[in-house]
Amino acid sequence: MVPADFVFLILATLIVACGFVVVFHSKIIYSAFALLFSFFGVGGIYILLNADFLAGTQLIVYVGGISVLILFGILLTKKIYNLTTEETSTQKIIGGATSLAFLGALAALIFNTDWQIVTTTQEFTPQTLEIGKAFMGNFILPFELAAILLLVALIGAVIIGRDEKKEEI
Amino acid sequence: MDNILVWTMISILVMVGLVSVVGIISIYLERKVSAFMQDRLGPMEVGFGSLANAIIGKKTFKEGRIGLAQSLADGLKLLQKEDIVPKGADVFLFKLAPMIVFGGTFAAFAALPLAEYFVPADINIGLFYILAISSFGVTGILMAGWASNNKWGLLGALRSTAQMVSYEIPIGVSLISIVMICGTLSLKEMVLAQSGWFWNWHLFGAISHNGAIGIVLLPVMFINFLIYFTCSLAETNRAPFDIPEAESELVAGYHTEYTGMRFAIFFLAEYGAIFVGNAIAVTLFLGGWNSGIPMLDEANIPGIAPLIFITKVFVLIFVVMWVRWTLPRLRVDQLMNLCWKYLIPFTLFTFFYVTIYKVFLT
Amino acid sequence: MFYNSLEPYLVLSAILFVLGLLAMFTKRNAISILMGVELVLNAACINFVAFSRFVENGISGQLVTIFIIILAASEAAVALAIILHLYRHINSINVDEATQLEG
Amino acid sequence: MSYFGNISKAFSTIATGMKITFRHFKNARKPDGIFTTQYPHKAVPLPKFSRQQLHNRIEDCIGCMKCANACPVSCIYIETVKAPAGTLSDTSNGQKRRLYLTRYDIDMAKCMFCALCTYPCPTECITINSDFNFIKFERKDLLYKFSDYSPEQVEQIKQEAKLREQQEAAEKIAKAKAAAEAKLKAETEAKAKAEVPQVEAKTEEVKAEQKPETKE
Repeated sequence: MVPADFVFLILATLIVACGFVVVFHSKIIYSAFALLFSFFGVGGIYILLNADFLAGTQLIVYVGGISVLILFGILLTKKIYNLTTEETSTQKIIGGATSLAFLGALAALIFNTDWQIVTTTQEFTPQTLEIGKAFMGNFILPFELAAILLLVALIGAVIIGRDEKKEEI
Repeated sequence: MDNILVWTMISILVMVGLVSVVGIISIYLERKVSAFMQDRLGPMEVGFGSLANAIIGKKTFKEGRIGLAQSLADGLKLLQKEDIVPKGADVFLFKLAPMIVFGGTFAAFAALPLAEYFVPADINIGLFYILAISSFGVTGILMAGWASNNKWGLLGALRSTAQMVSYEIPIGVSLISIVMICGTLSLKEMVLAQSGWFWNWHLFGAISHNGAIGIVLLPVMFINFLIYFTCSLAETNRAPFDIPEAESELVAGYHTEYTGMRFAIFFLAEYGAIFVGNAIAVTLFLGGWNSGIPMLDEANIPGIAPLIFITKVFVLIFVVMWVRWTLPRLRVDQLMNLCWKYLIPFTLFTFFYVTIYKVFLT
Repeated sequence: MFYNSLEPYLVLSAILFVLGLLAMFTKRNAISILMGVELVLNAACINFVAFSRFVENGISGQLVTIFIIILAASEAAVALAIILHLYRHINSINVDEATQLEG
Repeated sequence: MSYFGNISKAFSTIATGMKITFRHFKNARKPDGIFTTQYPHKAVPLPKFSRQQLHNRIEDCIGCMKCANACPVSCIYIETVKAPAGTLSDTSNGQKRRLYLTRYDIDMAKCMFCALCTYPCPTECITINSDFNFIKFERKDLLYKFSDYSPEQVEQIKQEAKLREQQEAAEKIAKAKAAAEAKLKAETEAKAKAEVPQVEAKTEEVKAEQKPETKE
């Protein structure tokens, strides 16, 4: 066991525990905050996987953006002064059984496949430059498409989200 | 392994010390500056002598001269205060929120380059890391506002979050211009690129990178610096963008219900965030730990580099306070107008200008 | 041991994926379902990065993850806009009550 | 206003404002730059005759109760015990003091600073002064006690006074008895002198009744 192993265990525990809170807590606001910490843990996992730029992106977009959006969504669609923002869940047995079956199948796949592992030890190298070069090189088309997608999503969100009265004008 | 742990602990302790010292000094400075600007004297009585007397229980009153120990005494007072959790509050989130806010600020301190050989964590994406980790505090603010079950707290938190999220755009774009000129995200390398005479600082263009032709960037860099400074005011909820904490509308914003040490932690985090924001400004635009005069830097006086860095940051913090006690608070619509109609177009313009420069003039 | 072998990451992502799936199955609140989707996307991201680190030894997995993050951001924005619209229409965000397809 | 006009106006107004605040900041350490006083060390003098706190020079007080009666909110509490003649000194303006002041309390929490108590005072011993700094931690500390005597002395004085009173009462009873006897005697004498004109008898009667009173 090296320190990085402990870090991995701590992060994995954080992610899984927060995932359980997301799924099983009856208060939706707790689910949202747990989701945030889960994202945070995933960012830590990226650092363990030598993906430093990705970890930063995860923090900025997921923790600073999507989580805040979800929290705003919750606060805008509930009576926000009411602390009892509870919700019910249905189809517990079928859903639980299906999920467990999925988990079993995935575990069987993971441990029975012969992964063609190239390397296990890798020196850490900064990857921002490589990512930038890849975006400007082989991945230029998806990159442009992503930009267009963001623009479309921006305009679409504004048009869908605004008041109907303004639509008529 | 032992060595790593020991060194980690030591650097953590040093940074904790720095955070609290920065908080204490900033609070003292704020009180003095606000007092002087309002023709008062500010704290004058609590010197270290009378504080020591008060601690050992002597009641003799020792006259202070400039009240240096005032914020220490305030901290001691806040430590002793009762820790009240409101009846309708969500206790777990209520107690968690200050830790997250403080944690977000505190983690950003780790990447600040105080000197060439004194960067607590020399990350190669330092700037990106600081921007990312500061966004973590936003959720803490939202959590605090929601958990206190208080209308003012919630409104303050919502305003604060909306403001911080929307002002991240001009900050990001204005910093990208600098990153484009330097070609690195590492704060340390950015400072190293600005060594030498003070006209090598990025505030005066990209002379250090590209010789005399970098002078064409001078006006753009000035605009960039102003935009970054304005946005950092908004990011840290300082006046004139202190809408989230507007005393006259929302008692104190998201920390209305907090008392004692939790309240103090919010304040420490706020001043820490101001320090981090201005430290980024110093690192990126004002030459970091370089004094601007090569002879002074080459003299190798021990400990002078962090001192220069911190002095520059505190000069900027003084400007922040100066702005606070001069300008009135903006309305929410004015705030959004400023962001979307003025700051973002100008950052996009400077970004475009720097791109042209980078493509055609280098 | 853990951190430099592939399986722990895959197991972690599998658990996260199943949790997201469970949230999508059992929750009736639109925002909760969105959260489940985000969990599933994160699980996929971990897989991509782990594969690119151990199997490919390159960065294409990271690039795909960045695209996933972009996708997730735009998806969250549009989904929340739709949810807000739904809330204005039927005054609830329970997906079982959204039975009208027309506007 | 145009877009760039807005920007230039913003810059010029901000510059003006910041210039003003910086001027104040710069002048702050000059003597005329500060508009406040460091209170416990320096204080702005109060107007002459400002009414702040009641004070009683107990050595001049004769316990006449005029101040207590004048007080609209009844915040002065006086308790007196009769003193034997000559035991107390005279006041500074020559009045005779005949009463021990076992209690002279002023409740400053009730006082409304009207100073009506100071006017009727015959010896001018109760005054209202300009000492405004009477902060106390508990409300009961605002009850100012002016009496010279400690509780034990008060007890002693009261006992002595009681003894004297009993003696006096005993004497009074004795005198009253004597007077009654004398009256009875006079009546019998008067009856005996039935032929004496009635006017004379009446005057005699009055004298007999007045005698014991004047002796007291």
